[in-house]
Amino acid sequence: MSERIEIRLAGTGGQGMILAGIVLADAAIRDGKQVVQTQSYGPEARGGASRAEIIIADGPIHYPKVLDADILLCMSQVACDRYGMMMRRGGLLIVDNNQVSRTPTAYAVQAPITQLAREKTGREITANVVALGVLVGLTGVVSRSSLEAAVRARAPKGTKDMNLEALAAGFEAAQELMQE
Amino acid sequence: MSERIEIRLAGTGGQGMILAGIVLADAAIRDGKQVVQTQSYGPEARGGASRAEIIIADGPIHYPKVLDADILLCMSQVACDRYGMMMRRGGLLIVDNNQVSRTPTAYAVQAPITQLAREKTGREITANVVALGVLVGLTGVVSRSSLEAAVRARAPKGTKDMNLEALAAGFEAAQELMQE
Amino acid sequence: MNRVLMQGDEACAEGAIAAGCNFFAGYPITPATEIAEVMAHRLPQQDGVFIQMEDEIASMAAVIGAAVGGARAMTATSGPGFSLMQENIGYAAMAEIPCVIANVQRLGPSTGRPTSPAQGDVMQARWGTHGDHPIIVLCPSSVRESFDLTVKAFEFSERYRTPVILLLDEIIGHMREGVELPADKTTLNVKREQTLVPPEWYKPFENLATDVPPLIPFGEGYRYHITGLHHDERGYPTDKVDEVEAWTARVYSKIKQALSEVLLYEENGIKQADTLVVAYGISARSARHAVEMARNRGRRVGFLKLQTLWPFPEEVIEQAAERIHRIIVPEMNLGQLALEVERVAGRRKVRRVNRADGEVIKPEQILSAIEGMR
Amino acid sequence: MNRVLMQGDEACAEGAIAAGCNFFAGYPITPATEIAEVMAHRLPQQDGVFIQMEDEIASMAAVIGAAVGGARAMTATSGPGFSLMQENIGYAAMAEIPCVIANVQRLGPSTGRPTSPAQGDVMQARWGTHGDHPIIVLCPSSVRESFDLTVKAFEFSERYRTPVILLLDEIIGHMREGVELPADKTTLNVKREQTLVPPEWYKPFENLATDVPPLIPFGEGYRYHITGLHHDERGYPTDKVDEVEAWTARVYSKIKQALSEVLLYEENGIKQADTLVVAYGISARSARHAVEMARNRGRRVGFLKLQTLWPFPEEVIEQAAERIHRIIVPEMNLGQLALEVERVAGRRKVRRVNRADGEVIKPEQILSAIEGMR
Amino acid sequence: MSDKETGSKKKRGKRGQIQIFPNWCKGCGLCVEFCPMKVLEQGSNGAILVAHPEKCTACRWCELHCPDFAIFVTEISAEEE
Amino acid sequence: MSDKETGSKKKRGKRGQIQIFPNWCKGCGLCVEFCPMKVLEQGSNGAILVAHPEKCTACRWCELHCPDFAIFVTEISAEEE
Amino acid sequence: MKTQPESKVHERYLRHSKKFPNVWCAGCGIGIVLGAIIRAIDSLSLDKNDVAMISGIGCTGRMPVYVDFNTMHTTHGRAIAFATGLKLARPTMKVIVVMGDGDALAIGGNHFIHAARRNIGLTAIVVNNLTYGMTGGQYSPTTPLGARASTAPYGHIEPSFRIAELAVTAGAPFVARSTVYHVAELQKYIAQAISTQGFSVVEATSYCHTTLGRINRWGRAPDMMRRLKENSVTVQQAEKMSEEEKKAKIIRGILSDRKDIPEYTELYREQIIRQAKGEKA
Amino acid sequence: MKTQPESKVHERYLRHSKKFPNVWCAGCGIGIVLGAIIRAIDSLSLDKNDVAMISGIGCTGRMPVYVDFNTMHTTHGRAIAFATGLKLARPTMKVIVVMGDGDALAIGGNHFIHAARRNIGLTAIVVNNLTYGMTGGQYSPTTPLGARASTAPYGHIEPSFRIAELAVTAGAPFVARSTVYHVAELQKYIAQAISTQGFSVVEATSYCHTTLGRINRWGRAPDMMRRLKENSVTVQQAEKMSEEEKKAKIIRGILSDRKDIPEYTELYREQIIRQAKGEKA
Ligand SMILES: Cc1ncc(C[n+]2csc(CCOP(=O)(O)OP(=O)(O)O)c2C)c(N)n1
Ligand SMILES: Cc1ncc(C[n+]2csc(CCOP(=O)(O)OP(=O)(O)O)c2C)c(N)n1
Ligand code: SF4
Ligand code: SF4
Ligand code: SF4
Ligand code: SF4
Ligand code: SF4
Ligand code: SF4
Ligand SMILES: [Mg+2]
Ligand SMILES: [Mg+2]
Repeated sequence: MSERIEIRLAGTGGQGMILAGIVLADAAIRDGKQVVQTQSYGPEARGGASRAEIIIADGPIHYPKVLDADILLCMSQVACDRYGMMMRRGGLLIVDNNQVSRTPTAYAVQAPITQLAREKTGREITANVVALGVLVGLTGVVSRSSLEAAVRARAPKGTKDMNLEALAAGFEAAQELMQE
Repeated sequence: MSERIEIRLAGTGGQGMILAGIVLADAAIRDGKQVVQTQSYGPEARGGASRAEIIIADGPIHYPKVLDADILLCMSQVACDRYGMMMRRGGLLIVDNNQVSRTPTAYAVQAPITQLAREKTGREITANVVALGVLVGLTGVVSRSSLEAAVRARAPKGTKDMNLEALAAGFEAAQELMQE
Repeated sequence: MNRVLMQGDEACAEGAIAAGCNFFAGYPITPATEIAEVMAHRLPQQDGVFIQMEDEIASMAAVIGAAVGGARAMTATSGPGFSLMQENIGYAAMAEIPCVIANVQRLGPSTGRPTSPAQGDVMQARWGTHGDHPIIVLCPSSVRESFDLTVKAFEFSERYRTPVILLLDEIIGHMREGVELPADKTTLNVKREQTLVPPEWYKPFENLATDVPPLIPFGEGYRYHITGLHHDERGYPTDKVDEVEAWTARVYSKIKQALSEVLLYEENGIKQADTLVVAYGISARSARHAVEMARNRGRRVGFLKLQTLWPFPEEVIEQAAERIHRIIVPEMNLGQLALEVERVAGRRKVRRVNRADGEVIKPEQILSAIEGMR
Repeated sequence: MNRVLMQGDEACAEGAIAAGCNFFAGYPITPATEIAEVMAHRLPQQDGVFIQMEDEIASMAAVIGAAVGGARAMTATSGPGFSLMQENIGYAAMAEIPCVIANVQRLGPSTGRPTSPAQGDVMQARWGTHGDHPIIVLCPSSVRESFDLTVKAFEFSERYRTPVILLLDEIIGHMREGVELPADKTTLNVKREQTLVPPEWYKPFENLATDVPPLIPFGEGYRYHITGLHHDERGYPTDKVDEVEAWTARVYSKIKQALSEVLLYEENGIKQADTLVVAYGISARSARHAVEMARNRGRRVGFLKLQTLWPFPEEVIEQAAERIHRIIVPEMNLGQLALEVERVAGRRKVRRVNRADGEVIKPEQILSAIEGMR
Repeated sequence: MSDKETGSKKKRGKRGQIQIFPNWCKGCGLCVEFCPMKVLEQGSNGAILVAHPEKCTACRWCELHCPDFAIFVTEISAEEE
Repeated sequence: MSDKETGSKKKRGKRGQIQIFPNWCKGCGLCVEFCPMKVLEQGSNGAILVAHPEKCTACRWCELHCPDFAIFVTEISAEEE
Repeated sequence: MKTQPESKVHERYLRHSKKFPNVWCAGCGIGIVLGAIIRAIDSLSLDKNDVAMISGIGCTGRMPVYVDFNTMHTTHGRAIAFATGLKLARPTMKVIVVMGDGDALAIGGNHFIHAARRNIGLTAIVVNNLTYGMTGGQYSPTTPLGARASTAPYGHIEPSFRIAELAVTAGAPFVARSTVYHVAELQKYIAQAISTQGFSVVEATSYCHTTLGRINRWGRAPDMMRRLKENSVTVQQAEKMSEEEKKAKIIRGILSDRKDIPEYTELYREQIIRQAKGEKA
Repeated sequence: MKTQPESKVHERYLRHSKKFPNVWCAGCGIGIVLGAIIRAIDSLSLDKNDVAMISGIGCTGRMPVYVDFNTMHTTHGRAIAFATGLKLARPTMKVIVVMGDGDALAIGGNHFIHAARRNIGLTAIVVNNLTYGMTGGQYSPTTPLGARASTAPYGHIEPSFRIAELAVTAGAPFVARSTVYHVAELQKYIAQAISTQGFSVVEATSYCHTTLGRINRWGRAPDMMRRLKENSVTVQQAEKMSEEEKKAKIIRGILSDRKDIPEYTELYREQIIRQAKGEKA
C-alpha cells in the first residue's frame, strides 16, 4: 500500500465543494497520480451539508473514503463542528474565517476565503476555487500548473477567467499565510 | 396409511366434470369419510380438457392426487386416450360410449351416458350427474343417500329435480349393466 | 360433526374473516381469484370493505393505507402480482405496518402455466424486496391449515407489526377437503395493540423492551408521521447512522425475540430416524405419503413439516440434523429452501428432490431418494 | 496516457455504448440517474435511442421490446425501481431476451436513504422474480470495472440470451477515478448471434447443442411468437410437461455450460493463506485495504474478489475454502452472499462482517475480523 | 342499421355458396341467428347446416362475424335471375 | 391581476407591521421583488430588511407567498391617516 | 387500398402450425375482432414481415399466437410499453397492440395514456368486453354500473372509463369506436388506425357471455350480439341526444382524427438525432 | 367558513418537533402551496385529528412531514392508492394527497385516473413544477415542448398532459387549476376541493428554478414567479382565445364542479354493505 493523502472539503450545498473536489482530483491525474474522489449530500434533499473527499496516492487506492483526513477544508461552521475532530494527528485544518468562528484546534489555518472571492472576483460563488488555491498553495498536494489546467477544463462556460483569478487569489493568500 | 380409493373423472370443459367431482366428494363427507378433491384445466384458457380427481379414505389422505386410478370415468375420446392407461391393474374404466369409441382395454364398462341425459332429462348438461349415478351404482364408493343429498345441495338453483332424475337414470343404468 | 367441503382459497378467506379481517384490496389472478371472490361476498356482510383495485401495486398500497387506518387488511395474488407488490411490501416492512399477503403460487417464471401448482416463490417471499428486513412467511399444506395459518398470519402481523406472507399454491388453493372449522371463532379475533401513553408521548417507532411499539390508527388523536425513509423513533426522516442502526436492530430483534412463537412446524418420528424428510406446503403431502411408504418397508425415516418458512428455523433443522445421516428436501421448484437446509445442516447430508414442471412431486420420487436410488 | 476522471455511472454508460448499446429506456432515480443522463446525451449521437418512460415497469418492458427489435438495450435504476422491474425481468428470463439492467444500489429497505450506498439487493438480484430461472449478476468495484463489466454484461446477455444484472452502489456509481479506456473500442462491440436456417426452419427456442438458439430480431423475415407462458421450441404456449421440462433444462444448462466464461473473479495470495477474505463491489475495496493492513502485520490472508455474484461461484469458493481455516465475508448488508459462502464452505468457517447503515465498511472492521477480534 | 357497418351487403341478384369447416366451427349459433335470409340451421349435435342454400345472397354477414373462421361465402353468378 | 387571486389586498388606509424570522428565511427574494410598496430590501448577506415600514399597506402578499413561513404581517390601525 | 375483402383472406394470415379451433369460447367476439384486423391489414397490402402484433394477458391477449406476423404475448397491462420499445427499434414496422379492457385500462391504464400523450406510432386495439374474461368475470374499469360481477356480487358501483374519450384527452390523434356487430365499420376504422402516423386507438366493443353474461343472465353470444346492435348509435346520432340518453349507448364513430401532432419516432429522428449529430460534428 | 385567514395561522399546524427551515430550495413554490393548504384547512375549521395528508416521493412529497396532521410519506406514484385504503377504513377522514407532477402523472398516472373514475373522496393536490425536482430536472409528463431537461439535452419533444383536463375526463367531479402566484385563489380552490364529497383535484402550477429553471436559464425564483403571473389567464379569458393562443397559457379556474356523481365510500356503505346485510339477514 503506497502512501495516501486524504483530503476532505466540507461546506454546505451551493458552495461548490463537490466541484472543487473534482477539480482537485483532475489536477492530481494531470500530475500522474492515482486519485479517487467521492462525495456525500443529504438524503435526496435540497441544501444541507455537502462534502467532497479526495484520496491521492502513487499506487492503487483501495478504500475510497477518508479514514483520517490529512487535509480538511471547512467552509461552514456546521462542517467544522462535525468534521473538525476527524483528522489525522498533525493534519492540516483550513477554515474560511468568514464562515467559521469556532475551531476545535488552535492550529487551524484561518483564511478569509469568501471575502477574497467577493473582493477579487466580485462573486462569492468562486470561494470554492479560492479555497483550492489556499489549500494547494499551503500543501502542494498537486502542482499549480495542473490545478490551473484543471480549473480551465472544468470551470463552467464563461467563468474561466474569473475562476483563474480566484485561484490566483487563493495561492497569494497561502503565500501570505506561510509568511505569517 | 389407510386404504384409499382413487377416482378420476375426465372430460372436456363444459361437461361439468369438476362439479361432478365436488358432488362426489361431498357425498363422501356425508358418509363420514376423509376426502380430497382436486381438478385441472388448461392454462388460463377456455374449453380444453377438464379433469376432477377424488381420493376417498377412512384415514388421513396425504398425497392428494390420483396415483393409479381405481375408478376412471371418461366422457370424451381425448380424455380416454390420455388417461385410459393410467389405471391400477384391475381398476374400473367407465366410458360414455356416446363420446368414446376406442378404449385401451376391453374391460371398459360402456354406458350411453349423454344419450341417457338427453332422454331422461332433456338436457345433455346433466350427463355429469348421470355418470355419477352409473359410477356409484357400479362401485358403491359412496352411499346412494349421501350422493342424493349432495346433488340436492350442490345442484344449481332450479335444476334440483332434473339432476335427481339424471342421478336415478344413472343408477338404473348401472343396475342393468351389472346384470349383463 | 359439522365438516364441510371447502377449497383452500376459501378457507384462507374464512380464516381471515375469523381473525377479524375487515379490509381486502386485490386484483384478480389465477389461482388466487377465489380468495377475492369470497371476500367480495363475505366482507360487506360484516361491515368490511372489499375493493378491486386497478392493479396489484395499488392493492398492496391500499392494504397498507387501510391498516394505517386501523383495519385488519389483506390482499391475495399469485406470482406476477406478487412481483409487482414487492416495492410496497418493502414499504410495509420499513414502516412496520401489519398486513397479510397471500400468494397462491403457480408455475413460473413469468406467466408460466397459470393453472399449474408450484413452490417457486419461496426465495422471492424472503428476498423479493430491495434492502434488508426480516419477514414472516407461512405455508399451509391442507385446507384446514389454510384457515389456521391465515389466522396466525393476522396474529403475527399485528403482534409484531410486520407484513406476513402466506404461500399457498394452486393445488392447496383449489383443493377441496372436508374441514370442521372452530365453532367459536371469537377467540380467533385479532386485536390491534393499544398504547397507554398520551399523544404527546407517543412514539410510533419507539425502542421499547418488546421492540414492538404499538401502531395507533390514524384518526384517533395520535397524529404522527410515517415514511419509507429511514426514520427516528417519532417517524421523522433521519440520516443519523445511529438511528438507522437502531431501526435495523429493533426490527430484527423483534422477530428474533418471537421465534419460539413464530416458528411453526410438525415433527414426526425424528428421534428414531436416520433419514429425515423436510418438506412444506403441497410437497409435504407427497413427502408424508412417501415417509409412510418407506416406514412400511422398514426404514427409519423422520418427518419435519415446516409451516413457517421464514424466519428459517435454523435451530430446529440443526438439532434434527445432528443425529441424522441424510436429509431429503422435496420442493416443487429447482431447490430453494434446500439452500438453507444445506447451509445449516451441511451440504453433504442434503439430498434435493425437485420438480418444477407444474406437476405435484410423486411420492415415489421421494421414496427413491429415501432409499438412496435415483 | 489518456487517463480521464470519470464517475462509475458514467463509465457504465460509456461501457454500454462501447458494447454497442443503442437503446436505453429508464426512469430517474438516485443514484442511477446519471447513467440515464449520459445516455440521453450520448446515444442520439450514434443513432441510438434514449427514452424516459412513465415508470420503471414500462422502462423494462420497452427494453425488452427494443431487444426483440434487434437493439442492444439496457436500463438503469435503484432499489425501488428494481423492485418494480422484477415482473418484466422474469419475462425476459422466460422469453430469453438479451438485455442489461443496472441497479445502482442505495440503502433500503423501501425509500431508505437514497443517497447512501448499500449492497442490500444481492439476493433480490437472484431471487426477485417469481418462479425458477437462472440469471447472471455482475458487480464492479471500481470505475474501470463499471466500464468493463458493462461490456461483459452485454456480451453475456447476447451470447446466452439472458437478462444480465449489474449491481453497482451509490459509491461506485458516484465515485470518480482516473481511468484509461481502451483506445480501440470496436473490438468491444457486441453483435447479436445470427442463424443460418431459413425462416421456415427457424425455431427461436430450439434445443440446440449450445442450448442457446439465436434470437432473430422482429422484422427480418423470421416471423415467430414470443410469450411469457411456458412454450415449445417454436414459441407457442404449451402445457405438455416434457416441453416445460425441456425449457427449464435448457436455460439452466446454457448457463452451466458457460460457467468458465461467466464466472469472473480475482484471486490474490490464496495459496499461502490460512484466512480468506471474500468480497465484492465497494466492500471489496475496504476488504483489500484491510488485507494489506493484515499482511503488513504478518498475517497470511488471501483475497478473493467476486465480479460475478450469480451464478454463485460454488467451485471457486469450495476449492479456496479447502485449505483455509477462516473465511471473512464483508458486506454492506446484513449477510446475503455470506449465506451462499456458508452453504458451500461450511458455516463454521465463515465469519460475516456486516454494515447496513449507509456507511462504507471501514477496513478496521474487517481487520478485526481477520485478527479474530470483534 | 346500414349495410356498410355490419358488412351485410345485400347486393341484388347475388348468390352465395356456403362452405363450413366443421372442425373449426364451435356451433356458437351467431351465423344461424343473424343470417338475414335464414339460410343456416343448427343440428341437434350443434353442427351448422346449410338448410336453404338457394336463399343465400352472399351478404357475407356470417363469414365476417364467425369468430372461428369456420364459414366462407363464395359468390356465384346468379345466372338464373 | 385582481387582488382576490394573489391575496394582495390593498385596503386603503391599512397599515402593516412586518416581522421576519431570520432563522427560517432563506433569502429567496420573493417578498422583496413582489412587495407592491417596495417595503423590503435584501442585505448583502441575504438577510431581508424592512427598509420602509411606513409604506406597508398590510396587503400580505409577502406573508402568503413566503415559502418558508418566515414573514408575518400584523395589521395596525392607521391612526395617523 | 383494396376495399372489398376477398373470401378466405385470413388463410394467408393464420398460422398453419398453430392448432385450431382457437382457445376462445364459442361465439366470443375476440375472434371477430381478429378477423377484422386481418382483413384490415390485407386491405392495406402490408408485408407480413413489417407487421408486429403485441398483446398483454387476457383472452384478448391470446390473439397474436394465431397470426403469421411478428408476434409477442407480453405481461398483463404492459403490451404498449413493450411495443414502444419495439417501435423505437424498428420505426418502419406497423406495430399493432391488442388488449382487453382490463389489460389496457386497469393495470395498463398508465401506459395507455402516456403512449397517447407521447404520440408514438402504435395502433392500440382494445377489445372491450366490459370484464376480465380470462379470470372469470370480475369487474373491470368498463363494467356497467349496477351489473353483477364475480367480485361485485351486490352490483357494481363504479362509473366506467369511456376508453375512446380518455384516449382523445390524453392526446391520441386517431380514435374510433365500433362493435363486433358492426364488423365492416370496425375493419374500416382499424385500417384507418393502422394508416395513421401517430398513436391510434380503436375500441372494439364486444361481450363476454361466458362470464359476465352468465352472471347477469344476459343470454348466449347471439343475445349479446343483439344488444350491441340495439344499444349503439353513431356519433352523429348521439349529438342529438341528451346526456342522460347517451349514457346507456355505445357511441360509434371516429372521435378524433388529427394530423397536427408529429409522431414520436419520426420526431426523435428528425429532431433529437439530427441535433445530437450536428452538435457532435 | 372563515374567509379571512389570520396571521401566523400556520403556527397551529406546523410540527414544532420538526426542524425548520424546510428542505426546499430558497424560493421554491412548494412551501407556498403548503401555506395555502394550511390556510384552506384552517378556513374550514377542521379537527386536525380528522385530517390526513398523504404524499408520494419527490420534493413535493416532503410536505406532510411538516404539518401536524396524520401524515404519511409513501412510495413514488402510489400516494393515491395508499390514501384510497385509508379513506375506505376511515370514511369520515379528510384525506389530502399531495403529489408532484411526476409522482401524480408519470409513475402514478394510473392511480390518478382510477381514483377520479371511482370518485373516491380524496383531495389530490398536484404541485406541477414541470419537472422531476428531486432527482434533478429530468423531463416529466408536463415539461414544455422544446425545453431542455437533464434527460432532454437536445430539447423536449413530448406533448404534455393537461392534468386538470385529464382529471375531468377521467371523472373527477371537482377540478381546478391555479398557480403559486395566485395563492389566494389557490387557497380558495383547495378549500372548495376539500369540501367536495368526491374526488377533487387542484393543480397548483409552480416552478423549479434549481433544476429545470437553471438548465433553461429561466432565472431565479422571482423570475419564474413572474412568468406564472404573466403567462396565466382565467378560464373565462381563455374562452375568447384561439387554440393556438391558449396553448402557451396556464388556464386558471374551476374546470369541473359536478354534484351528480355519488362518492365511493358512501355508495359502498349505502349500497354494498346494506345489500349484503339485507341478503344475509
Ligand atoms: C400482473 C398480473 N395480474 C393479474 C393477472 C391475471 N389476469 C390474467 S388476464 C386478466 C384480466 C383479463 O381481462 P381483460 O384484460 O379485459 O381481457 P379479457 O380476458 O377480458 O379479454 C387478469 C387480471 C396477470 N396475468 N398478471
Ligand atoms: C419507484 C421510484 N422510482 C423513482 C424514484 C426516484 N424519484 C424520486 S422523486 C422523483 C420524481 C420527482 O418529481 P415530481 O413527482 O414531479 O416531484 P418534485 O420533486 O418535482 O416535487 C423520482 C423519479 C423513486 N423514489 N421511486
Ligand atoms: S358463427 Fe362460425 S363458429 Fe359460430 S356457428 Fe357459425 S360457423 Fe360455427
Ligand atoms: S352470406 Fe351468410 S349471412 Fe349472408 S345470406 Fe348467405 S349464409 Fe346468410
Ligand atoms: S419570501 Fe420568505 S424566505 Fe423568501 S426572502 Fe422573503 S422572508 Fe425570506
Ligand atoms: S404586506 Fe408585505 S407585501 Fe404587502 S406591502 Fe406590506 S411588506 Fe409589502
Ligand atoms: S371468457 Fe369471455 S372473453 Fe374469454 S373467450 Fe370466453 S367469452 Fe371470450
Ligand atoms: S429542486 Fe425544485 S422542486 Fe425541489 S425544492 Fe428545489 S426548487 Fe423546489
Ligand atoms: Mg375484458
Ligand atoms: Mg415535479
